[in-house]
Amino acid sequence: MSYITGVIERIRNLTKSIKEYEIFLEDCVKPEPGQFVMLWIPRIGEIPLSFADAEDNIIRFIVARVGRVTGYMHERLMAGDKVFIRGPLGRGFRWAPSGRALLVAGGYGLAPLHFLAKKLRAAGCGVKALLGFKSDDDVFYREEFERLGEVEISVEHGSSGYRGTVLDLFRNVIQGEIYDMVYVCGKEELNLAVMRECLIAGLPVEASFERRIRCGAGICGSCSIEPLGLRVCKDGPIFDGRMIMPMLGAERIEG
Amino acid sequence: MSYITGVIERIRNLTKSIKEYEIFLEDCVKPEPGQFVMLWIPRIGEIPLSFADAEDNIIRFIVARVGRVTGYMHERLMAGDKVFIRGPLGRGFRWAPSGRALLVAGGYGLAPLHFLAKKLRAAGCGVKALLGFKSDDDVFYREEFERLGEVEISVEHGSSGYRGTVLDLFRNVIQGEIYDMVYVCGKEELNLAVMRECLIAGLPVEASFERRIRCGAGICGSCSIEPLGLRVCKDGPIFDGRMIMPMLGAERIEG
Amino acid sequence: MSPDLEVELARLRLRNPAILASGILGSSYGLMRRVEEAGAGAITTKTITREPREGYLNPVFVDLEFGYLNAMGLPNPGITAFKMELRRAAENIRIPVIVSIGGRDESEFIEVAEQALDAGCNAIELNLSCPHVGGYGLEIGSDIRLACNIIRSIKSISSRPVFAKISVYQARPDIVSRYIGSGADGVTAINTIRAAAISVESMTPILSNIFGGLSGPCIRPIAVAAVYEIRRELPDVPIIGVGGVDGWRAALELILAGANAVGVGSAIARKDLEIFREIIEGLRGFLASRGFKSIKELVGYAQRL
Amino acid sequence: MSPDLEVELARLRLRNPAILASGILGSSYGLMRRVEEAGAGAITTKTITREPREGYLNPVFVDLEFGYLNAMGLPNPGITAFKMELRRAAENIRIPVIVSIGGRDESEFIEVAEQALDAGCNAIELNLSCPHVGGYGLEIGSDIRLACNIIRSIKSISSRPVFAKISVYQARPDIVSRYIGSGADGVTAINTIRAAAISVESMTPILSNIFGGLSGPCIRPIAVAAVYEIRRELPDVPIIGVGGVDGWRAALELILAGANAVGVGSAIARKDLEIFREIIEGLRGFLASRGFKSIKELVGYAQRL
Ligand SMILES: Cc1cc2nc3c(=O)[nH]c(=O)nc-3n(C[C@H](O)[C@H](O)[C@H](O)COP(=O)(O)OP(=O)(O)OC[C@H]3O[C@@H](n4cnc5c(N)ncnc54)[C@H](O)[C@@H]3O)c2cc1C
Ligand SMILES: Cc1cc2nc3c(=O)[nH]c(=O)nc-3n(C[C@H](O)[C@H](O)[C@H](O)COP(=O)(O)OP(=O)(O)OC[C@H]3O[C@@H](n4cnc5c(N)ncnc54)[C@H](O)[C@@H]3O)c2cc1C
Ligand SMILES: Cc1cc2nc3c(=O)[nH]c(=O)nc-3n(C[C@H](O)[C@H](O)[C@H](O)COP(=O)(O)O)c2cc1C
Ligand SMILES: Cc1cc2nc3c(=O)[nH]c(=O)nc-3n(C[C@H](O)[C@H](O)[C@H](O)COP(=O)(O)O)c2cc1C
Ligand code: FES
Ligand code: FES
Repeated sequence: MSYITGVIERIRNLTKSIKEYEIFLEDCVKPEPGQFVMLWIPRIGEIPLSFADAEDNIIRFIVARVGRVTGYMHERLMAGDKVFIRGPLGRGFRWAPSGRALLVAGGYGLAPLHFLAKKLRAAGCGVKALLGFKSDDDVFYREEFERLGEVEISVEHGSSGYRGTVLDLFRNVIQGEIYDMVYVCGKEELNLAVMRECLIAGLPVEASFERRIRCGAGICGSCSIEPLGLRVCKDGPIFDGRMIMPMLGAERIEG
Repeated sequence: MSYITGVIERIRNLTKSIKEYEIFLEDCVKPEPGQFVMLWIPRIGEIPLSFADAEDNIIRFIVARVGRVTGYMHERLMAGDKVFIRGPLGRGFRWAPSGRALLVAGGYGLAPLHFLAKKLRAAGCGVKALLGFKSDDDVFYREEFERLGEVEISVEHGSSGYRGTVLDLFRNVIQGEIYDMVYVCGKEELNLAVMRECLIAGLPVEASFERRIRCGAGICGSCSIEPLGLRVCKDGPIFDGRMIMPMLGAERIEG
Repeated sequence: MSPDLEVELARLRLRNPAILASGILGSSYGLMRRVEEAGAGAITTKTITREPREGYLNPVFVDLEFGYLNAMGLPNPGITAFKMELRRAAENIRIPVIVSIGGRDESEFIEVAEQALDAGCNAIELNLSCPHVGGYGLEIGSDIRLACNIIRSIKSISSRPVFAKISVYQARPDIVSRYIGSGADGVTAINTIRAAAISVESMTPILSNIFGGLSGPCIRPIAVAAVYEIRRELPDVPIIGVGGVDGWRAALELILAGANAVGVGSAIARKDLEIFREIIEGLRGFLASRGFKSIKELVGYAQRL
Repeated sequence: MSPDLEVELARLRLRNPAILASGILGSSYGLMRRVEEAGAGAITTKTITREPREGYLNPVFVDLEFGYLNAMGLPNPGITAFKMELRRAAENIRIPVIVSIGGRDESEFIEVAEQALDAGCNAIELNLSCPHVGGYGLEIGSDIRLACNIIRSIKSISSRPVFAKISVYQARPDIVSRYIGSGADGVTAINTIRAAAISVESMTPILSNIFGGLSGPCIRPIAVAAVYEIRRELPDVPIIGVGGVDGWRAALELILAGANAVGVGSAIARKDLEIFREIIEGLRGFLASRGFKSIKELVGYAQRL
């Protein structure tokens, strides 16, 4: 069968609605940052999750409580439980790492960017991460990113870091500092706004997109970004700003 | 698909009812002496044939005209025609080559023994071949064997070599000379008679057996040597004398 | 001159015989456009129903080594929303677009067909064979008389080609013959086969729906037999052979058996859209190497004596 | 204590649930003996007919990567000759021997059954499902009433267990229910599925009979669905699950779906008789690691909520 069995080693509460799962896999996987898996919980469901980390047989997910499956995970899953993954799926971040990178993350968008930051750091790149949260209580993974480079956080309602959205923070930062590339992962509006700024500024940019994933194999069409016909599960989830460009012109984002 | 495509390079008349086919295969095979293939001629049929020779992509069969398929081969097949093989199948001769070997062949039984002689010779073994034929006109492959070791031929009705059956010749030879092992391939009576002599003399002996081959995969049961339940296509076609021993006691050979 | 891959299929002219099978990427204009660019000869859309359908919960897809199992649950936006995609396709896509239609009864089939025809589709395929959605597909196709009535009704509102997509259970010349007698212009054979997979590790079924449809190389021999048998008894029926086409050899196997064109489905999971070029170039190479001028010469070639 | 693999199957007691499937090596006493030594829980013989049958000309077997295609043509020595093998088996073989019976009509079934029972077989399996021999198998099984009559007649001459071996086309709880109502003690599901393979190189069908039966891993999901569905509707029917058992995981998948025992068929081509030990040890290891005491606990386990 195509699933790899995993056992939950440790669950950590990051915020009241976000947990981190450390999972031991029976078989080793070698994902690229930005790739994802389908995580299957028998009788409950199967959802896409980005790698927040992967080293040999240990992987980490950051999971925001959203609905049925993530709700079950938050409430019922415990260390020692078995879960099943298929993947790594999709295409990760594509550029060969070099120079200085700016990472822009909102919410659980931190997950793939954390894994990316690790790889960039290991490849000798300079990394700065802008992490956006709603309130002080929502802040997480600050230290994890600090270990990998510079960090600035933004909080919309609170006292820590920059007061405002991470998009505003990004606009500030990008005016004064020089980067070779930008990576963004958050809500679609954030992704598109950052992409637009970068394209105008002539800066290479990649973003991680979401759509409803069903087959995860590029055949069912469920995850298409329209009208481009780009499949999040196979052509993405990471897209180059120039691929998404036609859509940036469009008024409304469909899919 | 499981068939390998072959093109007939050359057909040589060895006797009036035996031809040699040299075939170029699209894919290389690495048979052991004693193994066989199923040769498929589309719309005509599929028959088992032993390797008479195999080197890289060139293989040779020695084919006696017997019935439908072999008749078609003799009459209609020409150089340039395509044929298809699946294999190598079965188990070949099993012993690690060493010492002096005596080969006893009747009719197209020469085929696997020729290939075996080549391998024994290359491994530095001494080889003597006893080749049995009905008449002078039936003699073939004498020179091929002479290149590989000593040869004696027997002819039942004719003037060349020993006058009599190859079994009689074998009995003569084995009395005066010393061998480490005996390989025999011919009609079942010959195989059994030689095996019996060898077992009595305490000589290791292997023989190639025939039954009707259908699946060639060891599942249909068509090629079973009864009452032993030994499948020619999978457990054989080469059998050690000691495996066949229970049958040597039996009056009648079934299957 | 390079060999000709053009085929005619119930009055549709296809630049080559490799058709996107239903349920595979044919759910939006953007994807159909990409499939056209990838080289396909025609496109079959996802099966469309009257109302939008959510489909089943995940897991809906299992990759077995030798094939695939799916129970999507016919998720689709419903014909009203899909009409927009179809209109754009009719304007911009130059290869034939065949709309696959699903329904629980005759009236649903007709209503969806009317809308699809109105939006300018080139042909219709009736899903009489999906094996894992209650009330649809195979449950309709198992009732041959109902299926014939549906075919007749749809032929009465349009002359555009109508294909009946059949399951292996109905892939019999006598049944096909009745479909043709009712006005069907051709058949698409075969749909997925009812199947299930159980994970030994979790000791549970994998699909949320438990039962799904088996596709991929593992069903090809079954599709080949179905196509061969239909072609043998019905020499002139247009046949779209579907099942396990994962390259040009597989496509050719179905064509030699008697298919005029082939559907390409789940193999896209492994080979992605490049599979269309692979098939096209492979077929062309084969024709050239054997001295054939047109792929049409090979339709049913394996039936010659 | 090591977990218990013993199963009960319509009053037959099997030391383990791995049964040799019909048509595989069950054609002579010598082979049956070897299968017993290899560890099988029971043996099903090749399908036996009244008269000897030559079978089809070669090729009769194709190894596809994901499965196998065969059209042997039911070659068998006929019941008169086979009785000798059966007698020897009855004397010397201690695991149950199930004789598979083929016939073109009720009387042939009865005649062969009488002889087989007379020779001391432990149970009977009725081949109602071979998909590629005219007049036999599936042609009988497609006529449910005829099949029921055959079952009734055979039950009227003996109380030994009778299994109906069904094809995927008849693997429906309502049909199985009628068989059971007619006296069948259990079902064997499934036989091979009608299929064909064409060689692209030669542009001809491979099997001399053109059509054959597909077996191997590729049909396992179809067998799993069949077994699951029958078990769900008929909780007490003894089921021998057959199709694609190529190791302990596959065996377990069928058992979790609802099979009381499993048939091992074409996988022997790749794994040879060692497969029986592999299954036995694998099942035992699984039971031990999960803390189950007996394989019986797992029959239909995947159906729990
Ligand atoms: C490539 C990819 C990577 C992802 N990585 C992560 C990750 O690392 N961490 C993480 O927490 N989440 C991640 N997600 C999102 C995650 O998959 C969803 O939150 C999850 O599927 C919700 O499942 P559920 O059963 O809990 O919610 P449901 O009960 O299915 O849905 C609850 C609500 O959320 C909405 N919803 C569900 N899925 C999505 C979606 N994909 N986009 C927008 N709205 C949605 C539904 O419409 C519904 O309103 C990722 C998604 C994708 C596509
Ligand atoms: C493992 C093996 C290796 C073989 N190697 C060679 C070889 O290298 N060269 C070679 O010429 N032949 C070889 N044979 C024999 C060869 O396969 C048969 O001669 C051939 O199958 C006959 O096919 P046909 O269609 O021409 O004859 P058919 O028309 O099938 O039969 C003609 C007559 O021969 C009999 N016959 C057919 N096959 C056999 C058989 N296997 N044993 C006894 N009688 C039989 C039939 O009963 C019939 O009476 C081998 C056989 C086996 C089992
Ligand atoms: C994910 C998936 C979804 C499918 N959806 C449909 C569908 O909506 N309508 C339909 O008629 N067939 C559908 N099919 C069946 C395919 O069109 C095709 O008949 C089948 O998959 C066999 O072809 P393949 O082996 O090339 O995949 C679907 C198949 C798959 C794998
Ligand atoms: C070579 C071969 C011969 C078979 N002969 C018979 C037969 O005589 N009677 C029968 O009921 N089934 C026969 N079968 C079907 C098997 O018993 C079994 O149902 C089928 O092969 C599926 O199981 P598998 O995937 O384990 O092979 C045969 C199968 C094969 C491969
Ligand atoms: S989820 Fe099916 S195509 Fe992406
Ligand atoms: S030919 Fe089938 S078992 Fe040997």
